[in-house]
Amino acid sequence: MRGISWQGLAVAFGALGLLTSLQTSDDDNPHARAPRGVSLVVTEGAYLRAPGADWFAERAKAEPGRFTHDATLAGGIGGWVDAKGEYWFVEMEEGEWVYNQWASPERLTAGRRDFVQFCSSCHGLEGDGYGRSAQHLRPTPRSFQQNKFKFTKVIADLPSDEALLAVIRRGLAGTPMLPWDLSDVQLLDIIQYIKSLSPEESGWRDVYSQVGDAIEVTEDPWVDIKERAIVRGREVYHGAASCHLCHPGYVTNEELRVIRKDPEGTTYRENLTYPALKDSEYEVLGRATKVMPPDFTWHQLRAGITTADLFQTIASGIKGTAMPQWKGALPDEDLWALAHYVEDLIVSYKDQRPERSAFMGGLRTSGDNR
Amino acid sequence: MLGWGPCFRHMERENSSLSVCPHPQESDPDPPAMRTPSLGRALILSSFLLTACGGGGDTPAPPPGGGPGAGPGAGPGTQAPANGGSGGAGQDTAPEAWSDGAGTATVSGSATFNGDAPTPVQIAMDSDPKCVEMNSDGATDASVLVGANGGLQNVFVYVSKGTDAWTFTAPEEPVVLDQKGCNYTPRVVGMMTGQALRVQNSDPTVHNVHTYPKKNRSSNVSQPAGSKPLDIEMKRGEVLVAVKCDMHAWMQARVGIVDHPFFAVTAADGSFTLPKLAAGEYTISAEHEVFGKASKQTITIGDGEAQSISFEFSK
Amino acid sequence: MSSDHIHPEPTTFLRKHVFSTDHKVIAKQFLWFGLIWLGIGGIMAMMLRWQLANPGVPVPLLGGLLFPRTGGVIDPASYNTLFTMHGTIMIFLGLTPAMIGALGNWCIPLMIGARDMIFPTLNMLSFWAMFAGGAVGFYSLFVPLGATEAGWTGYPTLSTTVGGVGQGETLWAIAVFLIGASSIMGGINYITTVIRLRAPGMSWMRLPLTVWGLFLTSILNVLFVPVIGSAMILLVLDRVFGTSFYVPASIMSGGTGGDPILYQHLFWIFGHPEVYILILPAWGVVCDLLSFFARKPAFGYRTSVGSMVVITVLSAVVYGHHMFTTGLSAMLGESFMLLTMIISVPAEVLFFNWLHTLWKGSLRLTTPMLFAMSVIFVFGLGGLTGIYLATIGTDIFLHDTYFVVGHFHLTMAASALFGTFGAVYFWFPKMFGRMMSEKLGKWHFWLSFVPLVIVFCIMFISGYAGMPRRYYDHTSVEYLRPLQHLNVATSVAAFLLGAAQLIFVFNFIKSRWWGKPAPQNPWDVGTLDWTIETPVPHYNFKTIPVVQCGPHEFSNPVLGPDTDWIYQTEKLPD
Amino acid sequence: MSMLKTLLPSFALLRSRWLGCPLALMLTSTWALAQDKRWGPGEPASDYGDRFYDLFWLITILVSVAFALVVVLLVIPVLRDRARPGHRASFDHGKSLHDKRLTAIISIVTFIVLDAWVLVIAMKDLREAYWAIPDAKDPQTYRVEVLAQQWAWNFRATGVDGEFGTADDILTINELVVPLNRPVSFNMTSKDVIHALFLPEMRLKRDVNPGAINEAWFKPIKEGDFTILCAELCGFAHYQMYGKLVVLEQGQFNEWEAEASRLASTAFDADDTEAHWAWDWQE
Repeated sequence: MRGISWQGLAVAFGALGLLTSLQTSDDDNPHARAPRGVSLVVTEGAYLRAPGADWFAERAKAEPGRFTHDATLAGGIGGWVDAKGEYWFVEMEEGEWVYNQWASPERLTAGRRDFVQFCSSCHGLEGDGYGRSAQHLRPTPRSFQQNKFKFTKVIADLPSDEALLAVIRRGLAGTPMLPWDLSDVQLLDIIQYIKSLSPEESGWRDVYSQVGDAIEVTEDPWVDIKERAIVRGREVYHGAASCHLCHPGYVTNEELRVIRKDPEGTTYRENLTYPALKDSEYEVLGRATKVMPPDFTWHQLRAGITTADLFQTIASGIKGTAMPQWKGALPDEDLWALAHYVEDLIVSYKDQRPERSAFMGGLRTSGDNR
Repeated sequence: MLGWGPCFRHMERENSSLSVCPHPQESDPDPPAMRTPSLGRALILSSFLLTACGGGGDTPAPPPGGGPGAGPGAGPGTQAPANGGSGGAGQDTAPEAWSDGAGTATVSGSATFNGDAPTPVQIAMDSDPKCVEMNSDGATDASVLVGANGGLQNVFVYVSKGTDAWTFTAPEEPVVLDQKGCNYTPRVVGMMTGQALRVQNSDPTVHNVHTYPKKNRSSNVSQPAGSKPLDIEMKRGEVLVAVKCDMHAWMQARVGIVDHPFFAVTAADGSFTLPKLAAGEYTISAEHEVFGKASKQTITIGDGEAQSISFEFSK
Repeated sequence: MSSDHIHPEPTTFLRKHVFSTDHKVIAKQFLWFGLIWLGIGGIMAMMLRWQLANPGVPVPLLGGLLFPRTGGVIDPASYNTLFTMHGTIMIFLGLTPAMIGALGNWCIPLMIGARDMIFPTLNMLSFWAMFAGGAVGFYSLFVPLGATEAGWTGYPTLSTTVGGVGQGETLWAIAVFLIGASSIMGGINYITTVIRLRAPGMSWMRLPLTVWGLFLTSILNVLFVPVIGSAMILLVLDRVFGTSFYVPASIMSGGTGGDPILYQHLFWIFGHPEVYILILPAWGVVCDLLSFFARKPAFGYRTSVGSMVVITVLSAVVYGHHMFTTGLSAMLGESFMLLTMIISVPAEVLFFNWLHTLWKGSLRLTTPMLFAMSVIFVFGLGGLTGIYLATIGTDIFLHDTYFVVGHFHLTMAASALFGTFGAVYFWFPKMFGRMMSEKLGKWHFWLSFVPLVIVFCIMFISGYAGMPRRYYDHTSVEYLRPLQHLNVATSVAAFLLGAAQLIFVFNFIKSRWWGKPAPQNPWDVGTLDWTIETPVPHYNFKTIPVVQCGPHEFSNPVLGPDTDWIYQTEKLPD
Repeated sequence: MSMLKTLLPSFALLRSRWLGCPLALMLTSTWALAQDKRWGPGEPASDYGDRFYDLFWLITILVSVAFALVVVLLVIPVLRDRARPGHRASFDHGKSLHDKRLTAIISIVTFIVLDAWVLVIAMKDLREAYWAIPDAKDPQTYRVEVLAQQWAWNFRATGVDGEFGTADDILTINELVVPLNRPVSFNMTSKDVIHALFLPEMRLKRDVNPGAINEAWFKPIKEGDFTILCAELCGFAHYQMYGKLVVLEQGQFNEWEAEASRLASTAFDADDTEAHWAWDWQE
């Protein structure tokens, strides 16, 4: 050690310390945290909740060699066995058997790397939603520690890999969430990683979570009678479903009274033709953000504007927001009618400025509308 | 070369099973994931390991080979893996089933509000004429109800510590939360984990039932007039889960979920009773939807005794 | 003073061929190193063109190997890595060693009559620093998250941790720093050698123009490469130690902290001279080759030298034209525009001299001559299109479009590359003692020249039509979709250009070992390097020659009708 | 097309499995795309857009003449002065006063014709158009704050009250609506990396730097939908950072602005302070 100049070392370290103190890391702002000490390796695998037996039955048709049903499993309950060893049927509590998916450390590492490379600028290096590009951004990018996803179109608590994949592939229109040009392998690895970000006992690490696919697109009963669907949809929208409580009402006060069969002289909410700001479960910087239900003639819908997309979104609801699940609450044909009606609103008035101002202006100046 | 890039100063991550480069094994002998024992996790791990590995490795690896025959339930005994199966090790004795006759002690008391009772705010229900109709004499905000002598109504009082020695069976019958007159009745309810919360719509209008839990899964389902009642399950204890109807923004309820039957909601005068407690030491907590938690009370009670405690809330 | 500059001939293999201090061995090392990297960079270019022509289609042959996770498709991040590393490799690891390292090391001592570089060990270090830079750069391709994706310009804040936390960018900066160190070492060596070791009688105005080009390049290297070195150090500090030289706070919290524009200034203070660093040796070579093969003295030797000197001086003060859209003040913008326009005057003089050299010559259209003449063509095309980019009015639209890509490829890439090819074909006989095949050389020339002009001329069209550069997939934007046919055409031509280089590789390797043995002076040229035997002995010159005349005394009537050239060591007859 | 065909080395390649398919794909896509192909940037839609067009083609003519001259002077010796028996090059070092004068004259003439001419026009353009930022106090000026991020454009307009940082500010992502025939003035900054606002039809391009505010402006003279692109490498999704610019005639624009303002105030959450990112307008 004699050859080392200790003074020199001290000066060098002093200079390093000085340099490090030069930084303007703004630690109060979670968006501007200095991205250092970022690990790109995941050393532990994760067991993540998988969808139920129905899903396996479907998958078994696609991959017959891989999934086999074993009736003797679980003391006679019977379960699916995955030859690849990715999915496992295990007893979580006495008598309660669930499917789990094993994400290996290698797979999570691959997903982590792609996540850091592709997703972290908005969703944050640790998936908490505090990326640098996410500051001031509304709607906020998802925090993957919250395990809620708006537009996956599933009814279950959590979306399946396929449902998440569809969202990432499609992107969310009108937001910086792009349609991603990545391979399925990459995206599925990223998805496993995102799922593994669930805190203990929540999300995909929660034994009670139900995982499901996007809601099935049932047969459209109005396929040849669209006009009737639109009329019916208009009635449901302003009647049984009362969509106008949050979304704008697209009728005059008098028309609404007729649809709702209310007595003469009934009045409705102020600004009936405007949406109303609603609470959501999505938190940023420790407080819940609010979301605005879209005006279909004005705002861009995030998850597609085909009739099937609209049906799925209405039926499944939008997780974490005021938009409830309608499947089961209304018959499917009404949901389809609603989808047709909303699609008609979009096609007729969105970005059709003269038509829209004539339509909405007509509603607003009809005299009986406050 | 690999070690010196962004790893120069690394941040420790809390609550994560991801390790930090470059020496995860040495620097973190007790991974955070293992510090909080989780029943579910322990079961997963042990069932995997007992069936497939037959022993513990250094890392919880998936069952090697993953052959179709490697289903669970085949192996003998529970063999905890070297570092993965310590989940249940924290508990000394297994809890035994609670029998109703075991407890004879009673804790009663009251919740009071210090300060002037807030003036009730009028709710504007005019977005839905049906609601206006049902509340023709006007509706006021019922989040804070202060009774005589400052007694605070709708405080959820429950035993937060001291019942670990027993397991309890949830009652079969659900707790009913009714949507009536565009309000939830009762406004605050308590229930046991595993018990169903039955939400019914007695109104001629549509509501949506939106729960805002933190530990349980949230749900949001619409309930048009005349719909069937809706059963919501909460599998984890969580005190004061908000239930809201987003369509009628004033409609709110709170649900307290605990894993035992020792809870109560204060009456109009702020009083409550927790009967049938066994002798022992308990911590009793109280929470109000607006004023939050009151300071906890710890009591020691003997068989057949009756004790009285009080909680104070202020703005 | 210079005559006894001798070091003993090495005996071990290691000292002879690996850690050699002999300028000739180092020149060959640089040449092989540069050619291999040019090949790697070229393959990257082919993959880029593949992606642009067929977005999302798996790359044939290489795809499955290089991008297994995407099934052979180049994903957007890899695409960015590819064009970033293509630029870095071509400039720093391809052209710099092949042009400056190899050519400089070979030509300077031999053409000025010296026995070696003045600092042989520094010379060796220069190569190995370059090698280390190349190794680090290559290694950066394989670290997690891959190599840099911030473009060869590496603009912060994209190149800081704001843009990506992978180590590739850090390694890239270190690689550029090392290569810069190599260039500085080489530069110091070249300058000192030219000043101190010129043979007796080799006055400044008797230097071959190749040496002038290399000398001026070295001056630029020594002056401006340290600037990018410092820029890279700051970048590494920002990335590794968390300083914020380049990372500002957001404007909503006052915009304090670092300044990303600082880097742009530093980078382009180096970056614009870098263009001339690469092109000046090529110009020198072209001046010489035109004269050699037109059998005519280089027209206006003094004005050529003067022009190159003026360009060297001006190159430092025009860099702002790279930053017209970054937010320069109007005064700065106009000043840089004016200065940039002024730099075209010396370039015009050079063109005038080149064309005049050819006029009424006796042209021998050998492969080196063809490449030299093609430099006039491609540099003419590239230089003239520079006027669009020097003019802010047109630059506002053309900036960062394919117009720029076409422009700088023609000026700095194609010109320097064709200059290098010309030089390689020309000095190959002296270097390796064998002739390169002229037939294959001409095939190589025509199959390179025509597709090259097509490739970059289409880029002018697509740039004018508004196609931004560094786009992974132009068909994603409606506005750009009708331009895809241009991309496809460019790519077809680019593949031809790439395939043509295989001819060169074949010719080079075949001639190196199995070529026709070269005579001592196959080109009838009088410079000092051709006065010595082939292969060149360790000490180059048994006795240091005495220079009696200039390098370009071709077709001098005093030589009589039988010969049209004379060695520089010979005295012109009266 | 015929050019492409001649460029193909051999149709034998088409038969090989590896090269054949992609080559066929390229040819067919070329043919397909040729249906709506474009060779230029399209008609300008801003009042200074013609200046780019005029200057570009002026330079093109000048440059073409110069380049043609170079090629001719290059080709003539190749055709005429090839080495052949009995032919000897003329001996000329170019040192005479005549040669020096010629060099000087040609340099000066080309500088004046090629450079100075263009320079004068360009400076005039800069002062009169590109960098003549309109007065923000003029009510005619439509002001837009641009906040770029990876990989989207956030736009903020004042709304009907004419002030930034109020509830009725119109916030849009990747879509900008501006009035026809009124100067549109930008204040731009970035959250993360450097971007560049590129409106090709408007002939506008300006970098958007983090930590500083850049200004730019244009005056749309055509109604319709136009393109917003990013022209500075900003990460791997650079190519997806595009948006739509909508130019509306004043009447329609007023209607749009009133409605957008109204909806913006509905969506305004006063407590969510982090979402309010406006800054004081800088000139």
